Amino acid sequence: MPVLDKAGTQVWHRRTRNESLVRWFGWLLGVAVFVVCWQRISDATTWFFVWDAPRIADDIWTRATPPRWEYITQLGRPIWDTINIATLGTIIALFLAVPVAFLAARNTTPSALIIRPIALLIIVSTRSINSLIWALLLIAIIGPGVLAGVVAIAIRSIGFCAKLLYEAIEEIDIKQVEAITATGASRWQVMAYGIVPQIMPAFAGIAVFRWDINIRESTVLGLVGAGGIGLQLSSSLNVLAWPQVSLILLVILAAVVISEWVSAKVRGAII
Amino acid sequence: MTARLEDMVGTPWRKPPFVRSAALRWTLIVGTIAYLIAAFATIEVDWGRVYIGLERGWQFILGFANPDFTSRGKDIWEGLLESIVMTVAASVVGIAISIPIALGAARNIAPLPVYLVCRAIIAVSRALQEIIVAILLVAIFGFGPLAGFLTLSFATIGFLSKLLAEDIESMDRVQAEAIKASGASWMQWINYGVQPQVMPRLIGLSMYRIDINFRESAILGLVGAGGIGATLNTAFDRYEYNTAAAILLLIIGIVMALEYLSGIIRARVQ
Amino acid sequence: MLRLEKLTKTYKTGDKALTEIDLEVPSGQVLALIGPSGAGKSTMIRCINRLVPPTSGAVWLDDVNITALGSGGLRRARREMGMIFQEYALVERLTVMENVLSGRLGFVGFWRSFLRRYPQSDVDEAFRLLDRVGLLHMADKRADELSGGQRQRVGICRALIQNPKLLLVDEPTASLDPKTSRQIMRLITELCAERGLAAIINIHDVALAQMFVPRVVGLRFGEIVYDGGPTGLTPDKLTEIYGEEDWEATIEKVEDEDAPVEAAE
Amino acid sequence: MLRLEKLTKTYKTGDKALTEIDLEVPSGQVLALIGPSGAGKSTMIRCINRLVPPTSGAVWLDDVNITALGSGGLRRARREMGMIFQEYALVERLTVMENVLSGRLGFVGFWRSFLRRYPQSDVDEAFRLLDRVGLLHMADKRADELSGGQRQRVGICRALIQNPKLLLVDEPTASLDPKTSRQIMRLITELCAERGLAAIINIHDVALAQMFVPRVVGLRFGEIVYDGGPTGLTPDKLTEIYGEEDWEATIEKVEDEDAPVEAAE
Amino acid sequence: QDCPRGDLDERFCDVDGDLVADIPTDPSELVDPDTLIFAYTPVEDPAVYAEAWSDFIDHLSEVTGKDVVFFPVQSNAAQIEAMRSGRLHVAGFNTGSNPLAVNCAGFRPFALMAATDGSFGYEMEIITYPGSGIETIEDIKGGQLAFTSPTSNSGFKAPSAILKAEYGMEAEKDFEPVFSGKHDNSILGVANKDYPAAAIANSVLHRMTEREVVSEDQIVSIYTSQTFPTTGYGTAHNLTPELQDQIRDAFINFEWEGTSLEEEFSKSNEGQFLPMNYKEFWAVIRQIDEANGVSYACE
Ligand SMILES: Nc1ncnc2c1ncn2[C@@H]1O[C@H](COP(=O)(O)OP(=O)(O)OP(=O)(O)O)[C@@H](O)[C@H]1O
Ligand SMILES: Nc1ncnc2c1ncn2[C@@H]1O[C@H](COP(=O)(O)OP(=O)(O)OP(=O)(O)O)[C@@H](O)[C@H]1O
Ligand SMILES: [Mg+2]
Ligand SMILES: [Mg+2]
Repeated sequence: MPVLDKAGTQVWHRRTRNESLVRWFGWLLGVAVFVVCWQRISDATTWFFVWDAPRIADDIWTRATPPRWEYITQLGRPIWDTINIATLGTIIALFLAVPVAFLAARNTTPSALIIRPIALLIIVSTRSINSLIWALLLIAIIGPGVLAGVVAIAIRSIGFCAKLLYEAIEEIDIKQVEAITATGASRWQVMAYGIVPQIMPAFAGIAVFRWDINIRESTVLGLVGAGGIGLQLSSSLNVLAWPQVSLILLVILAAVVISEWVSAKVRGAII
Repeated sequence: MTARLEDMVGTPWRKPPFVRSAALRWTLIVGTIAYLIAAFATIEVDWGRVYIGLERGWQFILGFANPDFTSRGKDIWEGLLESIVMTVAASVVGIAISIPIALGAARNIAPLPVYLVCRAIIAVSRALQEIIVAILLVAIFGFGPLAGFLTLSFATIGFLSKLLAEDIESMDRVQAEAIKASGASWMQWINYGVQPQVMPRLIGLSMYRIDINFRESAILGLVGAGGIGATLNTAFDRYEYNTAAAILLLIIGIVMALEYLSGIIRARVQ
Repeated sequence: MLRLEKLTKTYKTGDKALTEIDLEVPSGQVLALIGPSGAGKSTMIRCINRLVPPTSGAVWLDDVNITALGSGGLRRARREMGMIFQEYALVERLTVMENVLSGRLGFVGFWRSFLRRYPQSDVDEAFRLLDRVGLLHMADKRADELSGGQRQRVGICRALIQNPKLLLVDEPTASLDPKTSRQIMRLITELCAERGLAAIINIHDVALAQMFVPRVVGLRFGEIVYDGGPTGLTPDKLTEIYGEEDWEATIEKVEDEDAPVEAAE
Repeated sequence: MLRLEKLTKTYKTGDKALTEIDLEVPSGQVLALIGPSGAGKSTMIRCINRLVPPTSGAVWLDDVNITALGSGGLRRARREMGMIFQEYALVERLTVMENVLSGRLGFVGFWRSFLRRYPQSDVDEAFRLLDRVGLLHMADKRADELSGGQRQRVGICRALIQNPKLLLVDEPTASLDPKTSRQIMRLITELCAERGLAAIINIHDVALAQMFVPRVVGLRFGEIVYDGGPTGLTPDKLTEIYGEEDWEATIEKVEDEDAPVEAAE
Repeated sequence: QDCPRGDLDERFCDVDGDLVADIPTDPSELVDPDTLIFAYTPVEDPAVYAEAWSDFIDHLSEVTGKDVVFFPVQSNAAQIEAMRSGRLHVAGFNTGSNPLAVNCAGFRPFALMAATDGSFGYEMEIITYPGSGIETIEDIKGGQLAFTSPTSNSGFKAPSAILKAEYGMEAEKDFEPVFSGKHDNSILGVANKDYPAAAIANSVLHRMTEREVVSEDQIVSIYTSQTFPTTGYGTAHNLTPELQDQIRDAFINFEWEGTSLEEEFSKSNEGQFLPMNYKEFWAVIRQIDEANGVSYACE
C-alpha cells in the first residue's frame, strides 16, 4: 500500500518503497546495459572516420550529383524484374500462407496438439529470417537470378501473411459459422460459406500490405545476386559510379512511393 | 423497387460481380493474366542448375540436423554479440528520439509547422530501405557497427514515431482536456493527460521494434555495417552449410525468445 | 416427432446446463421455451442439432437418434432442422440471396455451392421465400446493409429453404425493437402454420410468447418446471420459473396495434 | 463574480453555437443551464475556461478578463475554475489518487508533478476530499476499475482540490443511472454550499435541475431564453426552450427516496 | 597547380618521372595522423586476414609509435576510394588495382612479398572442374566465365586481354562474364560447380588447397599465364616523408620468423618484403591495361 500512516499524517507515494527500489534498480540496470553496448560500438569504431564524415559526405554528394540520367535506359529491365519479384513472390506466399493460417488458427486447426505447433513453427521460422538471408540461401541452392529472388520473397512472406491471417481467422464471428453448420453443410462448405467471406477483407488488406513491403525488399535483393535493380546498385557501387548510384536510389525511392500510393488506393477500394 | 416474383421465378440467378462495369472487369481480368504470363515468361530459370541445387538444398537441410557452432565459433559469438549490442543501443536511442518526434507528428498536439517537419522526417525514414541507408552510412562512417547502429536508430524513428503519433491522434481527447482545465502546463499536460493513454502502445511497439531491429541487424553485415551478417555471408560464400545452419538457428532462437518476451511484457501492460 | 430422452449437458467448465430433460414435441406444434438467463434454453436447442454435443441422453427426430449419428448422418439430420438465431447470424459479406441459398448447402455438392450454381428449383424457392417475407427486391444486397428486422427475415428464409420438419429458434427477437419483434414472431408462427412445421422458440419475453404460442415450456436451472398453455402462467408459476419479482407488468397483455409485415417496406 | 459579456462563439464549421450571451453569476450561486441538444451549453462552459476560444465577447472572473489572458495568466485563471465532465474524463490508467492530485497541477512545478512528490498539504486535502465522497479506500485503485458513480465522485474531488471559486459542470449525470444521478447532484450542491462555491451545471434532466438548484438558465440556439427560479419553468416555458412536446411527465417531481452517498459502498 | 604528372590525377605531381605521385612540397598538405589505417586487398575471408596481419600491425605500431588499425575492406573500389579520400594511410593493393590506386589515389607502392629466395609473383590461371566438358579455352565459348572484379589483374584484366589477343574471344560476345567479387568465391564456385570456369590468381588457389578449403582433384587448370607481380604495399602520398620512411622500414625490416604473417603467407611460399619500384615492376600490367583500353582517369 503506497499510503503510509506516518505519525498520524497519511503520506502518499505513487509506489511503495520496494516497488520504487525495484524500479530504480531496473532503470540502473538498463542504463548500465546501454552504456556497455555503447562502449562496445565505440571500441569497434574508427573515430577518425567519424570526425571525417562530414567531409566525406560532402564529397560523395558532390560526386553523386547530378545523377547520370541517361543510365535510366539500362534500368528498365531491372525495374521490371524487381516488380515481378515482389508481385510473384507475394502471390506465391499468399497461396502457401492460406493453408498454414488455417492450420494455425485455434478455431480451424485439425489438431491443436500436433499440427498447430508445426504451423506456428513454420510461421516463426520463415518470419524471423530476413528476405536477404533467404536470398543468400536460395542463391546457394538454386543459383543466382530472379527465381531466387521470387522464392526468397515468397518464403519470407509466408510467415508474415499467415500470422496476420490466422489472427483474422481467430477473430471471426463464430455465430455465422454455426449458422452454416446448422444447415447441414459439409466441412468444406462451412469453410467456403462461413469462414472465407469473413476473412476476405483481412486477406485483401494483408496481400496489399505485404506487396508494398515486398517492393521495398526486392529493390535490395540484387545486392546478393538475387535479381532486380539491386544488382545494378551493387555493380555501380563496386565501380564507385556515384552518379549512377544516385540515379538508382532515386528510382528506388520513386518505386517505393508509387507502391505505397497504389496500396493505399487499393486498400481504400477494398474497405 | 419493382421486383416481381412472377418475373423472377424460373430465371437463373447469378451472384452480382464484384466489379460492376463489365468492360472494367474484363480489362482487369485480361490485364492480370497478361501480366502474369509476361512476368513468368521473363524469369529465366536454369532448370539444370535448379536440379543440381536440389541436392545442395538437401545438404543444407542436413546442415540443420548437424549445425556446426564450433569451427567459426569465435566469429559467430562476436558477430552475434555485435548484433545484440547494435540492437540494444539502436533501440534505446531510436525510441528516445521517436517519442518527441511522435509528439510533433500528432496533429492534435503539435502546431502545423512542427507537424510538417516531423512528418517529413518520418516519411524520409520510412521510404529508405535499411540496407540502402546502411550502404550510405558505411560509405560515410566506414565499416563497423556504428553504421549499423545509426541505420537501425534511423529506421526505428520512422516506424515508431508514425505508429505512436497515430495512437496519440486517436487518444481520448476529453481526458487530456480535463488535465488542461486544471491549469496544467504543457509538459504536465503531456505527462498526465497523454502519456498514461499511450504508454501501453508505446511499450508494445517498442518491444516489436526491438524484435525487428535484431532481425535487421543480422543482415547489415552484408554491406559491412557490423553484426552477424558478415559471418553468415562468409559461411554461404564458402559453402559451409553447417555453420550457416548454426547461425540461422541462433537467429531464429533469439527472435523466438524476443517474441515470447514481448508477448509477456505486452500482456502485463495490457 | 421430436423426443428428448434424459438429455443432459455438462460443460467442460462444470456448468450443468441441462439435467435429464424429457420432452416430446408432436408434428406441427409450435412451442415456446422460457426461463431466466442461464437456464439452459440455448443449450437445449443446440443440443438438439448437436451444435453442442450432449453429455448423455438421446434426441430422437422421428426414428433417428441424432446423438448417435456419424458425421454424414448428422449432416442429413441437420437438413431436417432449420435454425434461426438471435443475432441473425447471417454471413454478412455475402448477399441476401447467397445467405438464403446457403440453407441448401446440405443438399448440393461442394463445387456447385462454391460456384454458386444452385439448381433452378432452389433458386425459384429462394425467390418465392424472399417474396413471402417481402424482401425480393433486396436479393442482391449485401446482408450487412440490412436492418435488424430485415436480417431476421432473411434468417427465416435460410431456415425454411432447407424444407425442414422442425424449426429451432433461439431468441429471434432479442436484438429487435418491440414492434419488429412482434412482426417477426407473427411471421414465424404464420409460416409454421402454413407449412405444418414444428418449432421450438426460445424466448425471453413472456408476454410475446403468450401472445403467439399454444404451448409454453419453462426451464429453470436446466430442468423443466412448467409445461402447459400460455394461460397457465400465473404469477406464482412465473415466480417459480424466474424467481421473485413483480410480475403484474410483465404478463399484462401487450396491445397488438401493429399491422402484419408488409410485402415491401 | 463571473460575468459573460456578449460572449459569441462561431465554430470553424460555421455553427453558431453562442450568440452574444450576457450572464452574471454572483459568488456562491449554483446555476443550472438547460436546453436542447446543440443549444450551446457545453460550448458556453468551455468558452468560460477557454478550452474553446470564444470568437468575441469577454469573460470576467472577478476583475480578470479571461479572454484576454496570455498562456501563463490563463493557467492561473484555470486554477480558479474547477471543471467536472460528463464522461468523468478521468485519466483511466492513473490511480484515483493521481487523478485527484492532478487537480493541483496548476500549482506545482513540472518535476514535482512528474515525480508525484506533491506537498503534504495537497495530499492531506486529497485524502480529506476522498473521504468526504466516500472513496478513501479506493485511493490506490486505477480509475478504470471504478463504476460510473464512483468515477464522477473522483472527478468532483479533482475539481475541488483546485480550491476553485467556480465550478463548471458539464452534464455530470448523463452517463449515470437515475439513482446515482441524484446522489451526484446532491453531492455537488452540498459541496458548493459547504464551500460557498459558485457553479454552472449543464444538465439535460429538467426535473433533476429543478430539484437541486435555485436558478435555472434556459438556452436555445445559443441564446438565453429563460432565466429564473426552478418553479417558473411552466410547460409553456419549457416548450419555448425545447420545442413542442408533452411536458407533464418531465416536470413531475422525482421522488427522493434514496439515501445520501454512503461513506463506503 | 601546374606540374608534370603523366597519367596521374590532377591533384598529384610527378616531377621526378617515377610515375608515382610525389610527396607534396607544401608542408600544409602533409599529414601526420595519430592513428594509421592499414588495409589489405580483399582477396579472401576478411576474418582470416585480420588475424594474419596482427603481428605485423603490432610491429608497424612499434616502429612508427602510432596506433595502427586494420581496416577490412570489401571491395577494391572501396579501398581505392578510402585512400583517395584520405582515410587509408598504408595499404596493400592487389596487382590489378595498383595502377588505379597510384593514379587516382596517390598510392606510393614500395614493396611486394617475395619468397625467401627472392623470387616473387604469381600466375593467372583459368580453371574448371573435372567433367565440366571444358578441355581447352575455346570450350568456354558460349558459356560462363567467372571473373572476380573489374579492377583485378588476374581476376579480370589479364584474362580479358589474353582471351582477346590469343583466342579472339570477347566478353558478352563469346562468353558470359560473371563477377564473383573475390578470388576464393570464384575458386569455390568452380569447385562446387557453380561456375563452369573462372580466371583466378594461382597464389590464392595454392593457399586454399594448402588450407584444405578445396582439394586438388576438384580443380583442373586449362591455362597458365606469365608471372605477374603480386600485391604491392605502400603509403598514401601525403604522409610526412619521415613517416613514409618509417613505414617503409617497418616493411622491409620486418622479422617474419614465427609471426602470424609467416604462418599464413608461407602457404604461398612467401617470406619477406622485397623493395620494388612501380615503374619497372608494373610495366607488364600497364601494357595489359592498355590492351584492354583501360584509362586511369578517375571516374
Ligand atoms: N460454451 C459454454 N461453455 C461453458 N459454459 C457454458 C457455455 N455456454 C453456456 N454455458 C453455461 O451453461 C448454462 C446455460 O446457458 P444457456 O446459454 O443455455 O442459457 P440460456 O437459458 O440460453 O440463457 P440466455 O437467456 O442468457 O441466453 C449457463 O450457466 C452458461 O453459463
Ligand atoms: N468542435 C466543434 N466544431 C464544430 N461545431 C461544433 C463543435 N462543438 C459543437 N459544435 C456545434 O455547436 C453547437 C452547440 O454545441 P454544444 O455541444 O455546445 O451544445 P450542447 O447544448 O452542449 O448540446 P448537448 O446537450 O448535445 O451536449 C452545435 O450546433 C454543435 O454542432
Ligand atoms: Mg440463450
Ligand atoms: Mg453538451
